This record gives sequence, structure tokens and C-alpha cells, in this order.
Amino acid sequence: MAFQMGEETRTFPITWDVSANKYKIESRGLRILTEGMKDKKIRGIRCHECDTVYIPGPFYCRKCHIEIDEVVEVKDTGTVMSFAVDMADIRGNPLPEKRISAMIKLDDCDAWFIGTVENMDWKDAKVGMRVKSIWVDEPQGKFSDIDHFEPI
Amino acid sequence: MERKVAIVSHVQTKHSSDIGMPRERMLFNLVKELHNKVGITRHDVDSYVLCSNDFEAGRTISTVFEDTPVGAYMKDETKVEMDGIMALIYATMRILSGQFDTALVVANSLGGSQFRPFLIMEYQLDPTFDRQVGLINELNAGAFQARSYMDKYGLDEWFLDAISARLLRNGAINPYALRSKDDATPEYVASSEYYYEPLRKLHCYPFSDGACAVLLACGEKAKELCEKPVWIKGFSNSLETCRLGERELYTSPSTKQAAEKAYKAAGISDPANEIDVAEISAKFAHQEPIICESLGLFPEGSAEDVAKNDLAEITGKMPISPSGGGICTYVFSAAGLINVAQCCQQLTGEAGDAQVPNAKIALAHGQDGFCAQHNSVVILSSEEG
Amino acid sequence: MRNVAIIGVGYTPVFVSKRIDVSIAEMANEAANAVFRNTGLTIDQIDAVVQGNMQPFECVNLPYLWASEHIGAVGKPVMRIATGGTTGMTTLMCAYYHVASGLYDVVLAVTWEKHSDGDAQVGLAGIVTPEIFTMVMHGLDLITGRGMGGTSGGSTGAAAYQALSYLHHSGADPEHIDKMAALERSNAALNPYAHLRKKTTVEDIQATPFISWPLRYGHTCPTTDGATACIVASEEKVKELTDGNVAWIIGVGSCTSDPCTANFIEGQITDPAEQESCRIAAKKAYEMAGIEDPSKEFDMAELYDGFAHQSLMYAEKLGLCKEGEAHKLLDKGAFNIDGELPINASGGVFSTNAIGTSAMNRPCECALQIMGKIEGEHKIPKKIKKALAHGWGGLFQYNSVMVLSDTPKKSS
Amino acid sequence: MVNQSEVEFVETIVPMDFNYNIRAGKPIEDYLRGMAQKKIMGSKCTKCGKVVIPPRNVCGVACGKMEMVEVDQTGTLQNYTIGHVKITKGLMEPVEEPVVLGMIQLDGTNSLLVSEIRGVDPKQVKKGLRVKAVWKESPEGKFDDLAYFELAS
Repeated sequence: MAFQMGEETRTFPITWDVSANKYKIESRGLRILTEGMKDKKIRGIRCHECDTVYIPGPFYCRKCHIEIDEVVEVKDTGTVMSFAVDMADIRGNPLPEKRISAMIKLDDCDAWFIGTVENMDWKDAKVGMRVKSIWVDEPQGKFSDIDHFEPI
Repeated sequence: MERKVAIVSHVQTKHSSDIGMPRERMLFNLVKELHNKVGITRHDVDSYVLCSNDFEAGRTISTVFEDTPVGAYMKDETKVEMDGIMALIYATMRILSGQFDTALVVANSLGGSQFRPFLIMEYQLDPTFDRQVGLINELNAGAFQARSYMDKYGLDEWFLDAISARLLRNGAINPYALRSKDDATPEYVASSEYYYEPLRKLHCYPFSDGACAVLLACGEKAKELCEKPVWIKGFSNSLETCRLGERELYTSPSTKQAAEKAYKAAGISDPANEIDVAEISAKFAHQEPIICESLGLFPEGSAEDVAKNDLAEITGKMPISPSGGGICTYVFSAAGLINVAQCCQQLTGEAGDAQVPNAKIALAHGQDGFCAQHNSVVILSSEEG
Repeated sequence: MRNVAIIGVGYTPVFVSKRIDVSIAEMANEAANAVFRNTGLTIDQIDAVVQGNMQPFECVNLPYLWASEHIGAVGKPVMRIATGGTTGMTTLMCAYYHVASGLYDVVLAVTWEKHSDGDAQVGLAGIVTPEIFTMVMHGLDLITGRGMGGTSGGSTGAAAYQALSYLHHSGADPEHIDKMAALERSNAALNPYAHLRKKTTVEDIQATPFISWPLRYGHTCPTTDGATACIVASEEKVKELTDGNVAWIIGVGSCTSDPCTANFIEGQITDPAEQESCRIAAKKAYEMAGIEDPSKEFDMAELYDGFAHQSLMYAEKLGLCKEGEAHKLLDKGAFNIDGELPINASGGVFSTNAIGTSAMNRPCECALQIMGKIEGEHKIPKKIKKALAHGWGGLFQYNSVMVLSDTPKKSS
Repeated sequence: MVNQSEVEFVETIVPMDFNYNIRAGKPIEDYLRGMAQKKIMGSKCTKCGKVVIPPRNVCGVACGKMEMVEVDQTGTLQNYTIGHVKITKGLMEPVEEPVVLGMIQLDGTNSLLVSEIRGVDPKQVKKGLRVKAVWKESPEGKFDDLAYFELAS
């Protein structure tokens, strides 16, 4: 039952013009978070019903399905919930440097954030390890204000 | 059908060319409004059927961020990627199966402000031929269809103007409509510019942002949840070939096939007399008579007579699209579902100035594709029967 | 409730990385023809057609409008379902509900994906592109991925977090992923409709580079071109049209949670390895099917594993074994084709991933095993009475579950 | 309802497009090879005898297999429209001169082919006109080798 593939036929280039889209993205939570980062503070939104603290804060709690807007500050230390060590790109080509990118749950909040963990050998990284944020010297209210995380 | 399915409630946005908020917010607000109207929470809904389009959303798997705003977190959820009326049909089947008692159908699009509907349509063309040749677009395909109807029945362009004028006037009494004009006349429509002859600007649909949600329930549950359930009596859909050059564009065999099955299920033998009001998804003025005639609501080729004798007016013998139809609002992915919502308003006596007196049986229609390639029909009734 | 059965399955002649000879619609036609050949039915006996694929992988909007002509759907009721990775199963479920509703008797479901016409990584990136660019507007460094809010490794990167969280909670080792990978690739070698068909050892897997530790290149699925068609029918039609050798769909369930990866804007609050939606979907399907102890009652399972660790993870979430036990069963050989509970005898999604079809091939493989109509040496040697099929997708949030049986449920 | 003005959002543009390469399949491949030789290829159903353009390999699942046939290059205008706009990448813009687009039934075929009609006054266009294909001087096996149709004398 060997299948014999037919003769090759040509291909036509077509495009999905995603650049034609004007995406509307809710941004209050992002603004509250990044503005706070200017002062080295991390702020999220708490659901007044179930106490879940989201970062960045959405306008509604998806568990309780209610509108939420209570701004809360959380710590810049946290726990690594999971991590991956990037070693190659998606097609298998090795990266020049191994990089630990971790899912970090900051203290006092329920959201997991991805951050790079530095100053440790990737072989020593563990789920559950404690990390702290290392801020840049002059934060500007951007995600890049936290340069990286380091083990405590 | 052993089990009966009814519409408990429905909500829609005030449609707009730019609704001015993100999709998630639009959906959250919409569903909360429905919850408040019925007095339920998300936990009272068993099943969610969503309807949106990946290319309109500009996102692979358009529903990934739509589930939680509509309250589907940890719930049964699926997505129909067609016109919204098909999501309603699927939800009805799910309830009929006996596995679910309630289902929420939500369809949405930001085709007015976020994306270009003509491009969504271009992506629908056979990518190995029509899309490569690059000659066909939605407007000129529509023009061919209009010409085909005019040639077949020897009509001039006046009936197009008259249909658009009627719909624009209807739009003026529909608080949800995007485009409207309370004193529109055929002459006013005829003064808009040509796109592709015979189609003028006001013969074509406007790009709309909007969303619609419809809550369905099995019979007993529906009676518990609301005073006036609207009963789903029959539905079907059918499809034609995508080859424009192989279709008789002046008629709509797929609409006819869908209607036959829907009428049979609903026990309708004389649609023109038994149906009190119809909401038709016509993206262009000429599609309304083509679809209505295939539905058996008017004789073939009667568009001019219908217009001259005001038969399709709200006060006429066979009111068509009291909401203003596709000429006033066309929300890609949601248009058919909005038609269902409009029919419900008619059947529960909530249609305000657009109310057709004593409306008991309504027909909602939805379409997809070039020149209404795919058509769906739902028959609704205010009586359980 | 009406009983519904899968009465036939048809695949494209091959599942390969590039079908250079046919267009998307022609490939769908091959699958439709195959199911008609296998069942002896004709298109005239089909009441409705359900179609599914993930359209951004091929950039054809509402492809049913084009492909229907090639699968005989013109003039029939048509429905199109798209739910990401679970599309295949939700399409089949839609066909199931067509029949279960009592409105239709014989329904054709066709799914396909032709990844070589596009770029799967682009299609997957398309899920969250606007969110990523919004993050970039707020200072995310996309190039180095440093700092807060980094993105890494596309879908493999996201799956790596899931894999490690799973390993941490289950006590399994990364070597167990290698072992599961080798088992499934070796199963695939026996399946003529699998894509990567090479007998593979644990050492072969371990020789592949890590992309995102703990996931190696050898832990990831290929991108495949292929189509699948399946016919479901009511109990009366089963009597009329078949010899009775069919696979009954006795339980279905699906559930969504929230995006538990890459939810950059609304905040991610869910462990991607938690998969509560899988438990809920399974509970629903088991209740409907009358399954009391899933760890004892199934003779086989086809799980959706885009990445090799997911077979182990989902075996636990679906209750096929206790939490933390899957890797022990793997070590004992229970998941082998001749084991107690063969998992992915077909080679799984991990060996063949034409995304639109992937979640439909799971129940289809179960059905073929139940009917004893497996072409190839991956036939499970024992009699299959009850089989479990699972689908997974979205931003790690959708789960769908189907229970199949060799006997119908007693009519209630 | 939330007041629209309270909703805070950003409008994000993704400054890239996604590219695909759609496989033609045999019938379209043959159609384009025909173009290179200034031939129009259609397909004929071995069962019902229908001849259609664009060609394909099956006449629906219900009917027969189709085989490639060359079709006539002269035909009858069955439908037309005069374009005052064009649509490029989903955006509509006016055209300088109205364009006549026709649906042409080539002799011996059962389908209509959409093409531009040139050399005719838009006011004079009507159903039933006889038209013939005009080719690019050096065809390259592309769709636009068949440049347009003009009135057949």
C-alpha cells in the first residue's frame, strides 16, 4: 500500500495582513503596573469577592465574573513556580547562552509572571526557590525596569 | 423534536462603526446585561457557544480571550466559525440532545473599527484561483448578482433604491442600528455614488462593530426563567458552490433548501401567509428580494411590485427587516444572531415603533460567503404549540 | 438520549510534512473519498456535514465555503467548528450532537490541516501577537527576553513550564519524558498513517538538543499535512447501514478554563499543569458513559500530546491512574501496545500533528481499534471494549473528552 | 453599563504580515501551463459532461472524475458590472476611468469566467455581446497571461 505522491505543483504566496488590524487592548492594569514600576513598586488589581490578585490587573475577575478595580501593591520578591532553560530556538538551533526564564509568583499576589533569573547555574534552579527583583538604577515605568531576578 | 427549546432572553450592543472599547469589555458588558435582565449568574448557564472569526479578530483561535469575559470559565464551551445564527442552531441541537438545559450563544465582531471586512471576504475566495486572479471582490460579486436579478426579471435600478430607502427608514426607529435616515426616499438613495454598477453606496452594508447574546433553554427551564419565551420551531441551512460562474445568482437554491426543511419542522405550509415578520441578512439591497423569494415570502421577480405596494413595510402584508436589516447594520459573524434577537423583540411585543401588530411567527435568516453562498433559516414563534 | 456511533473513518493516504501534489480542498476530498470507500456509503446518504480546521494555518477564511464542493457538502446543512487544538474533537462532537438531537441520522465530519501551505509557528504566534506587541509598547525586550514579562521559545517554551511543573508535582524525571517519547515514536513506526515513522529508542531521543529544558527537540510534535473524515450515525441507521461493527460514542465532555500561558495582559493565575478543565470535561463524559473507575474500565486511551510529557500528565488528569503514578506505570510497560492500558498506540499527536485533525484522530483511532479495523501493526492485541479519547488546545485551556465503547448505552 | 469614556485601552498595531504558500494542486497547475501556451484549460466531468473553469479533479463527490480539456477562447458576455471603485487590501478607492468587468461564457462551457472587458464604451455594454480572449505578448504561465477580453468581430 505504498503511497506514491503525485507530481509537485507550484505554490502561490498569500498574506494574512495582520498589520491591517487595529487591536484594542484594555490597558488600565498595564498602566497601573508600569507607572508603579517607576517607583519600584509592583501593583495589581484585587477581586473584592475572592481576593485573587491579578498582575497586570484585568477589569474583571474571571472566577467571580464581576468588575474589579481595587489597586493593591505586592512585593517584588517571589517564588519560582516553574521554569524553563532556553537552550535552542524553536527550530533546534542552539542559543549562544543558556537562559533561565521562570514563572514567578510574586508574594501577596496570585499571578504568575515570566522573568529571567540570573546569577545562578541553571542546574541549581528548582521549583519553589525564592527570588528577588533586581531593578535598574533609573526606572522609567517600563517592564524593563526590572532587569532580572536573582535567587535569595 | 421531543424536547422543546426556547429563547429566554437576548441582548445586543448599540452597533457602531467604532464601539470604542476592547472586545473583551464589550462581551463582558453584554453578558452582564443579559444576566441582570434574566436574574441569573454565569453558573446558571450549562453550555456556551461562541461565534467569531479568526481573521476579523486578527488572532489564531479568536475565542481564547473571549471565553472568560462571557463567563465560560470552567464551563463547557465551543465555537462555531460561521454566521452567528449557526451558533444558535448548534446550541439548540445541544439542548435537544438532552445533555444541556441552558446555552448562551454569543457572537461578536469589531469589523467596523478593528479590521477591514472586504479583506475578510477576500480571504474567503478559492486561494488557488479567484484570490490569485484578483478580479473578484465582494462588491463586484454583489453587482453581478444584482444585475443577474435585474436581467432575469427585466427590472431597472429603482427597486434597489426603494429597498434601501425603506430599510434606512426602519433603521431610524431601531435604537441599535448603525446607519439610518428617517426620511429616506429612493431618490435620496439614488443620489449616493456608484461603487460597481448597479450598486451604489447606500445599496451596500456598512462596516459595524457589535455583539449579540442569546440565552436558550429547554422548555421547562425557559418557562421558569422568563414570562414570554420565544420558541424555536424549526431551522436548517444549506450551501451552494463557491463558483460564482456556476450559480444562478438571481435565485438562492440554498435558501430554498434550508427553508423547506425549516418550514417542515415548524409545520408551515404557506409561508407568505403564516409568517408574520422576517429579518433577512441582506448585505446588499438586491439580496433581500432574492432571499425572500427563495423563502417563498414573495413571488419570484416581484421586487418592484413589493416596493410599489409597500408590502415589505412594517405595516405591509409581509414585513421584512423592521430593524433596518443589513443596509443599516451588518455585524460580521453576528448578523444572523442579531436577526434572531430582533425577531424575539417582535414576538414578545417589545419592538416599540417597529412593532408588527400581532406578530406570532417570525423568520430569522443568516448568510455567509460571496453572494449569500451559505444560508440559514430559523423559525420562531411566540406560542409553544 | 439517542445513541450515536462512529460507523467509519477515512484518512488521507498519508500524513506527511509536505503534500506537494494537492491543494487543501483536494486533500480534504481524499479523506472524504476514503470514508465512503471504507463504509460503502455514498454522499447521498449523508444528512449533514460538519467541517473543522484552524484557518490561520492556511490563511483561508471560512474554508468550508471552498472545500465543501470537494467533500460533497453542496446542498446539505453544513457547520464549521474551530476551537484551536481541540478542533478535531469538537467537530466530531458537533456531528455527534447533530445526531443526538434527533434531527439528523447520518452525519459526515471532515477535518484537515495543511501546515506546509503556511508556517505553523506563525499560526501559533498569531494567538497572542497583539498582546506581545502591547507588551513591547510597555518596554518588553523581545530580542533578549530579559527582565520581567519575558517571552521564550514559542509554544515549546510555554510547554516547558507546563512540563517542569508537571515533573515537580508528579515526581517523574525528565528521562520519563524521553521514555514516553520513544514509546510513542516506536508505536508510530507501526502505523501507516503516522507522520514520523521511525523506531526510536530513548537514546535517540536523548541525542536531540534541548530547546527549553526540560523539553528537547525530540519531545515536540512535527507539523503535518493531512485530513480525516468520519461518519457518525444513529442507532437505527447503524442497523440499516452497517453489520453492527461500530464504535459507540457513549460519553462526551468539554471544558475551558482561562488562558494559562501567555496571558500577558489580564494576568496569568493558573498553573499550566493544573488542567482543571480536563478533570471537569472527563467527569462529565464519565458520568454520561457510566464510567465509575476510569483507572480500571478503559482498555486503551488516545491522548492529545503535542509534547511528550502531556501523555503522562493527562493520563493522571483523566483519572487513568493516580496523580504521580503515570511514570511508574510507564516504567512497568503498562502503556505499551501490549500493556494493560495502551496509550497512544497510534503514535499520538506527538508523531503526527495536522492540528485540525489531531483531536479527531484520537476518537477515530479508538473507533478503529474497537472495530478491529486498524490498518497496520499498531493494532492492540486485546479486545477493546471501552476507549478514551482526549483533545487539548487553546492557550492550554481547552479540553475535550470522548468515551467510546463496543456496545451502545441502554436506551433510557 | 460601563460608560464608554471610562474604558481605558490602547490601540496596538502589529507591524508585520504573515506569509503563506498555498499549494496549487494538479488542475490549477495544468491551467497555468495552458496559460503559457495561450490556451484556456477547463475540466470536463466524465459522468455528467459539464465543462467548467477553473478546472478541478472532481465534479463534486457525488458526480464523476474530471479530465482536463482545452476550451474555446471566444464566448458570450452573460453578466457585467461597471466599476467606479477598486478594492486593494480591503480598502476601497475610486478609479480614474470606469472599468468593465464581465462574466463570460466561453463557447462549449457550463461556467462563467470573470474577466475585464476592454475596448468597449461602458454605456454600450450589454448581455449577449460576443467577446474573445486577448493574451499578454509573452505569456509566463501566470493567471494574468489572459490579459482581458475584447469584442469579437
